[in-house]
Amino acid sequence: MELKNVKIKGIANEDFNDNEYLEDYIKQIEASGVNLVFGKLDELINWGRSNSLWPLIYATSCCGIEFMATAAAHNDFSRFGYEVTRNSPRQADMMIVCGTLVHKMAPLIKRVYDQMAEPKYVVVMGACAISGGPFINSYHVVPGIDTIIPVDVYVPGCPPRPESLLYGLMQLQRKVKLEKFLGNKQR
Amino acid sequence: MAQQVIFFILAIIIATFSILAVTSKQIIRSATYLLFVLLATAGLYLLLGYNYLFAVQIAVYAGGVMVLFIFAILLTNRPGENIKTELPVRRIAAGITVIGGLAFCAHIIYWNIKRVGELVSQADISPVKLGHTMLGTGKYEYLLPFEVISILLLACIVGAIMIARKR
Amino acid sequence: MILNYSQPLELDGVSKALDTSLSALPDFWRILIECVLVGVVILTTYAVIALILIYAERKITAFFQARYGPNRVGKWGLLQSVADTIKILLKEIIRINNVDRFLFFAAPFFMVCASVMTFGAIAFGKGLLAVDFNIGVLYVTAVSSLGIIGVLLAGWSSNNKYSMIGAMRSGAQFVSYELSAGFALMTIVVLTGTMQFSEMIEKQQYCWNIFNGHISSMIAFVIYIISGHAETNRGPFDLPEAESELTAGYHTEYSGIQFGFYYLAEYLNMFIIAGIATTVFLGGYMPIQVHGWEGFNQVMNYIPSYVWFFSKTGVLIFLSLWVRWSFPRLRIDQLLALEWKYLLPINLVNIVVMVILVLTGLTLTDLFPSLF
Amino acid sequence: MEKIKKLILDTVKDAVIEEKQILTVTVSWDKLHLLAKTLKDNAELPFDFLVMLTGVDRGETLGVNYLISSSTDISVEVILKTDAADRENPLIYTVTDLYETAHLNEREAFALLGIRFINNPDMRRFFLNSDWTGFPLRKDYDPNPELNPVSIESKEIIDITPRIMEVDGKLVEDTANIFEADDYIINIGPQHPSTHGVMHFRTALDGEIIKKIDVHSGYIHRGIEKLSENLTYPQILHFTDRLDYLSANINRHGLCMCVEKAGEIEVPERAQYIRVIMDELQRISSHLLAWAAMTNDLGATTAFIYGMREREHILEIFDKTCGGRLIINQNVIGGVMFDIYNEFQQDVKAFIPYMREKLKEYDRFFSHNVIALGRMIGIGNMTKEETISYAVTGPAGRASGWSCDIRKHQPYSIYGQVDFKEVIRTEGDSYARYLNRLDEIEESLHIIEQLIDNIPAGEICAKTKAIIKLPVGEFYQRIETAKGEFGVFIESRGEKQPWRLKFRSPSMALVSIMPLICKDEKLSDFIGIGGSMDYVIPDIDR
Repeated sequence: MELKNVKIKGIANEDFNDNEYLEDYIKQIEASGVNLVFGKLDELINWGRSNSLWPLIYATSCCGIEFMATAAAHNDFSRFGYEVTRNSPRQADMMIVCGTLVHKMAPLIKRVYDQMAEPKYVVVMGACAISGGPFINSYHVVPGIDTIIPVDVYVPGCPPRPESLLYGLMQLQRKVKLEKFLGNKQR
Repeated sequence: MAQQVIFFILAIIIATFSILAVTSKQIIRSATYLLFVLLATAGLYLLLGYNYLFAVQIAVYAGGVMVLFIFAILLTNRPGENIKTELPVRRIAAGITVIGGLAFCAHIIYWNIKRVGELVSQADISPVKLGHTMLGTGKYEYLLPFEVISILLLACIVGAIMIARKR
Repeated sequence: MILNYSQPLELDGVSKALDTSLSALPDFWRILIECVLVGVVILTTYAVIALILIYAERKITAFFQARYGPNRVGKWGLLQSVADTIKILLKEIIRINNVDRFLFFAAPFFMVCASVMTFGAIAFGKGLLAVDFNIGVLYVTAVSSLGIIGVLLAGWSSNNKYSMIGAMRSGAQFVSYELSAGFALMTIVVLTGTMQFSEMIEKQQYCWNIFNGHISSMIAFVIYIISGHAETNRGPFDLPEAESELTAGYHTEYSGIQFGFYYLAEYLNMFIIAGIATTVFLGGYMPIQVHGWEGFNQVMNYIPSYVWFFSKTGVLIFLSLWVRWSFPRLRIDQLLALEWKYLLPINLVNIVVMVILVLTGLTLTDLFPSLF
Repeated sequence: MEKIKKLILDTVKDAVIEEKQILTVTVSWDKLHLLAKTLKDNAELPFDFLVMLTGVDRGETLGVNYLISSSTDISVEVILKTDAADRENPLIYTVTDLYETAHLNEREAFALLGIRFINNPDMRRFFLNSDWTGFPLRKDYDPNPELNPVSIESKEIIDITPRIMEVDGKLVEDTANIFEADDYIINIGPQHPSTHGVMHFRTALDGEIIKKIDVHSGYIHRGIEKLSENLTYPQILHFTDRLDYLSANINRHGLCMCVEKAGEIEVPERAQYIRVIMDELQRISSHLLAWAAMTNDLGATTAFIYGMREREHILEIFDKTCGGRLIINQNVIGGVMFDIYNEFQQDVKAFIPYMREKLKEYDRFFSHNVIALGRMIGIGNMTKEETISYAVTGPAGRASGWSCDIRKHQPYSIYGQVDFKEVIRTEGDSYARYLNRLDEIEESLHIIEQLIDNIPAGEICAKTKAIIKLPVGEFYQRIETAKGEFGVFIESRGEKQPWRLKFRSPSMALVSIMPLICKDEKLSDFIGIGGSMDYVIPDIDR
């Protein structure tokens, strides 16, 4: 079975910039082959998952405010089903890390990540969380969250605009839509 | 037949959870098992067609008393901790009490077993009739005991408030 | 008389047809099949209503907050809660160390069982009533009180301080407000003289209880709505899961479908409160009927009874959401003060007033027997 | 001033007094407490407001600079300087008993410079983990990451503090427990929805009532002050935006003014106007967010969304001016980076009546709501004395009846020319703080209204040298942000980088008073009070 283009409602596939990671991922999946029944079921499951990503906000600094702006009236990310922000990591599907991560916080973010229930995703928002940003030379700043927990989507900016956060979240949806739940042999 | 099947299911539930309730070493689990016993008893009432008693059993025991029980247990220190086994003297005393209780129950059951037929044949009492019986002043009507109990409860509440205020 | 006219859209014909077709079978099998069918129908309705309510709440909330709400999944986002369900069903259920596993897993079932049992007693339409006890009102108050045990056990067995505080708050709140809710319903029992829902609804054909007992009924209605809100932990009374204080309150440690149960039960409890209020105060599934206006009554009767029920309930749910999204949260002492200092005394006086109204014949049906 | 000088010399004979930008007094470490006490108890002009406490590595010695001021007239300033005798074991007497605000500042100085304060009851490191190797702000700090590796192991929190006390004239090192043995402690934060960032309050509860709060900070400590020591002045500017990101532009204005004052750079008038208008817009947006966050803390989610909705209009104006939304990078040394766009005046003038209308809506929707009043009136009371002692400035300080608006008392930029009212209330509770913010939005609108039509033509930025070097000296600048008084201290040694740079964060004072005003309140009120204080954590942690 051939994999179709990943469909995100209202946005053509071409509108997403080149995403080598996803393209490689598609190739990998195509190489392994997909069972027809499992493939269809997977599509349904992924449709459900990708449209119901409940975020856990890990807001440490400025980016948190832009996240709030994304959630509020003007940008309104409830349109895509992200609306149910959960404060308990157990109930969240993705963690949005907004802001710098420092030494003292590192054990805690790891702990919160471990507390989340599978399937879990991490979206990293802002330069500081991606790489340490302007504070990379500091004695107390962790140079990038991916040194501690795995990251699915990076949203660059300082702080990123709500539009770019939404774009990043849609990239995550695209990724989720390609996942294999039943067809995966390792599971 | 359906009634018998349900009865046996309920009976097994009651028996199992009664034993669990007294043998469990964690007080909060005991309370939960007791709750199951009370619910299953309510089921028995329903089986007999005593709707009113069924609802009262759930409202008063399961919903009221048990909630207060659990609430009170939560307020105490460390409700999840295992209770230490008591001294042998106490265990013997408890054993004697249990045997005594069993004998008492057996006695009641023995003397009433012949009358089961006529008791079951009685239909559910309507709430209206129940109300009249409770608040009536005639023969076999119980206004006075009812009021006495309400005054007793009032006294209890006042006493509880006094104790609480002292702290 | 008018009710005897044929009403093509009513569903009670279905149940009658089922009855006749099954009558050939022996009793045991007939009861078994009927029980199973009714159970399946109730559970399905339960789930479907929950899905609709979740979607409705999101859309209505968005409307209050100058937003759009879900609009990407399906037309106008209609499939949003379906997507959520698929997701939550497949979410990992975390096994947590150092908790009492038995109680931890049992707690959500208490919550759901209690709300399903109450749900079963609601009269959705003519003939669409699964359990019709002669003590219906008492049954509803009794069974709905079981849900709180789920909350208390969840809070304790999670081994989490936030959960514990949430559970304690919830316990105090529930025990208090159950009194008011019960008394408010009792006021109407005094008025109608019955505890059976079907009978209560039939009696409201021309005059809803809320009008029949005028002052007293109105007060009871308002009190019931307030305490119903409080019982379901919603609106300004959502202290047990006060997000800004206790992260997620008593269900902080629950994930996957266990959390789903709490989520579901919360919405269903809201529906149940609205449904009971409709049944008791607003005439349940009875259409609007006016004594003597035969034509009007006939037209109203053509609208099926379940549509009447759901639209009345819908109005109450909208009201509930409106309140929820307008008010800040109460503090625990304000909450208890509201109940013990205001609602309960008012309620007690109200019952006496209602008794006087009924005994002295001051209810609307007694005053204007020709109109109602 | 002469009287003050005499008083100082009477108290401590060998004090060295220098007449600089501000009166500077240098005393030895064991006399400082005495001098501070005398100045504080001075009846005529009590110096009871500790503005800044700055630990400085002066090379050979480690020292502390105290900028103190008077609560009756906050434009009067005196700097006290002292040095610890021993660089290996630096000891200075605490002033916590005189100024409560010194408590956290001294702990900060201990964490970053290793200066220990005698008689301070709690000498745990403030920002850093207790097992941190070295003192980062010392010039000889070893930045080798292997000394302090990133650990992902969760650590137990130990509630025992070391301290050094003076008993009968002798110094004794001992330890003390923060909590009692059987306290029921919950952690509010660091990852919690309503701590407004990553603050960590360890809270001992008695039922729902708060017995004690212990503040842990440093979960977003980025070492901005250390980083700045290796950067040129224009490069440092962007750090100020990331302190209190809600007053980003105002903070930056403060640092620019400090550098301009030190380097004697004249700012064109047009730039001044643009700066002030932008500052006030930023203040409105900050207050709006504070309002929104507070309502959210009290459980009114809809109100939160409304606040964000209005804020979006301001962000749009920022966006059109310079492309940024939250952080706008508008101020540079000597002026502003971007000129205003053509329809700027029109947009701002359209915004003013819109905002006024919305303020009325807020009043209708929330300010008179019964539940909201019950959650705010009489909750979290601060007296004026406490406010001054804890150096709580801004709308929160003014809600306790302390006139502490720098814009009024020490007018900078063109604030001297505009007419506005300093909003002061005397109740000192959550509701007063809440109303103060809404009233300040109104005042800010009034200021903008006066300026928007009179922006003079001309340059937007003064010509500066490619590399800005400041003369040797110590420079202070105080400025009023949305949260309170923001201060910049630069010690320059004639280089293109500062020797020591310190920011006074208004939020730190706001947090330091939380344990006091939340005691014996309910847990829910703690959240509400936090909302009414409106602190921003990255501002504290720096």
